[in-house]
Amino acid sequence: MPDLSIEVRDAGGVTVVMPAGFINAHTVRDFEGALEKLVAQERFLILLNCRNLSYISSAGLGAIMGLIETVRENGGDILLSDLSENVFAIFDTLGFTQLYRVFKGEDEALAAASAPGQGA
Amino acid sequence: MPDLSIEVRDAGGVTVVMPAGFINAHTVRDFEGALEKLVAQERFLILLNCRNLSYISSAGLGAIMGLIETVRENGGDILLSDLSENVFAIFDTLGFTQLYRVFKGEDEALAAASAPGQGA
Amino acid sequence: MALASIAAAGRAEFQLVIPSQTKYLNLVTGLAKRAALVAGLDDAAAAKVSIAVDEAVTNVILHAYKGEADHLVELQLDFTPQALEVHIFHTGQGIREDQVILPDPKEYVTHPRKGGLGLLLMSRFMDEVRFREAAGRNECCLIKKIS
Amino acid sequence: MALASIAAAGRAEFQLVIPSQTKYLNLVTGLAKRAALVAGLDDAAAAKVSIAVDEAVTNVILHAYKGEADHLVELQLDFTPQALEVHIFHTGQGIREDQVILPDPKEYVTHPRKGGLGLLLMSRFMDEVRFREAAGRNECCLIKKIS
Ligand SMILES: Nc1ncnc2c1ncn2[C@@H]1O[C@H](COP(=O)(O)OP(=O)(O)O)[C@@H](O)[C@H]1O
Ligand SMILES: Nc1ncnc2c1ncn2[C@@H]1O[C@H](COP(=O)(O)OP(=O)(O)O)[C@@H](O)[C@H]1O
Repeated sequence: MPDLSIEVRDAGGVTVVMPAGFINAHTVRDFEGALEKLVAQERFLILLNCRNLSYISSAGLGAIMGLIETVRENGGDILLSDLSENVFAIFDTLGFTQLYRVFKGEDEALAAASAPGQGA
Repeated sequence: MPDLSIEVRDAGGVTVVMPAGFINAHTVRDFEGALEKLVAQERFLILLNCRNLSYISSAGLGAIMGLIETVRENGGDILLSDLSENVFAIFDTLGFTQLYRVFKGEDEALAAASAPGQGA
Repeated sequence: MALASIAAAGRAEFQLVIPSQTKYLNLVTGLAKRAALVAGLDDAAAAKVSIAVDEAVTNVILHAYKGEADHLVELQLDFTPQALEVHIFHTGQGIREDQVILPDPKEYVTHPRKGGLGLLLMSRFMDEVRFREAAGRNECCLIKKIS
Repeated sequence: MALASIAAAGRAEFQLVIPSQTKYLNLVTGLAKRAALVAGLDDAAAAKVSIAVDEAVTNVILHAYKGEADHLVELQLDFTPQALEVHIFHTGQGIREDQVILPDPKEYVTHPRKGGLGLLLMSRFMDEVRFREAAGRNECCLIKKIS
């Protein structure tokens, strides 16, 4: 069942992760697995482009929370871009918009990520 | 409940009807009403642009069937354009693609409608 | 209690009960489409299942229950490895297999008239359409094979 | 028979029964969203209802039923002029109101950890979230007012 598919690509030192579909308790292992693989590969600077993300439940936010410390301890970060109104409401309600840097589009996020101060 | 909204506009003698959403037994009266109003106004050359139509059940096809004779007897026609794959399957399965002229886009349909032989 | 009786019977299907009102059609067909995708059908096949379910439920509401709003329609979805089965139960007027008359589309297009297309769509879009009576209820069963 | 018992009780709500498996979550949340639209909520509010239902059903599957796949979860949707009510019934382990601990988002963001966000989302996205026991079953009730 194609509830979720995840595209991962490299954009000059930043790894762009684009989940398409629904992240819920059923699909979250795939999402978590994709992020864990990046961390194992020491790709610590990650942009979550949410353009094709219809929906994320707390299970998905938990997966991000579970990795953010490791990522930041290694000089990286998890950035967010392209949040739809509904997905933004979820992140915002749980205070994630305080904890994560949120960008309108991928370009802005990539520019900010490669600015000084961000290890790649 | 916005299951169905219907836009009606004039395109040089052809009346373009654009239903958006779902035509089923619940919404078909609105759809039928919109078509009946055109017939009452003697606007007999009608293009059904289905670009925003997600779904049409046999109730909707029945509404079209119920008016086609009157429309044609008055020198008009009901043309179809912009059918999605799923909507096309419904029309095609019931033989409507034989009974109605189907066009890929609105432009082709309008050109054909204003060609000689089509009263406006 | 509905839940208890189903659990006791050891069944584990997906079950939905709606009032006999067309305003719920869109919920039912949306659910049927997603269920078909869960069952492994592709988008085009899932759209067909959802139309067939629309037609069957519409017939129950309008014909079996004569448009009366205060009855119930029950749907059961069975996911088997070979097929998605949709069972639609009601306590209104049933239709027997021999009453099912499918218009010939060829004949139909030369003699346009309203209605009579629902059963045809159901039979074209599903692999099997069955009507039966069981335990005092009427059932319409729609089967779509998973290729 | 489920249908008969409901009809006898004169209730006319929308009811859904699913096996306790996360693969059906998407069907349930899709249905909840459409139901919210039928109830007259706008798209943003409907999306919130659907997330809250996801969280509640996920908790039933993972916590109340401990991930066991062979139980049932029943949803009842009540459409009233004032609100959409979603009642979620199960026969697993219940949670009492006093066990509901909502993390403080401010505190949470300074001490990141996995989990514990579901109940918070439910309470933020709905107007009322209630847990109770009735007739041997546990219920989680989610209410969204129609403004
Ligand atoms: N569930 C049912 N119970 C009783 N009669 C039915 C039922 N379904 C269909 N019918 C009868 O079969 C006829 C054809 O149905 P259908 O092909 O769906 O077209 P329509 O509903 O547009 O008339 C209906 O007009 C009705 O008389
Ligand atoms: N229906 C339930 N039955 C039993 N315990 C529950 C139920 N729902 C939630 N809980 C308990 O409350 C805790 C918090 O739930 P929640 O906020 O949804 O976060 P999470 O499910 O990610 O742990 C759960 O870890 C569980 O211990």
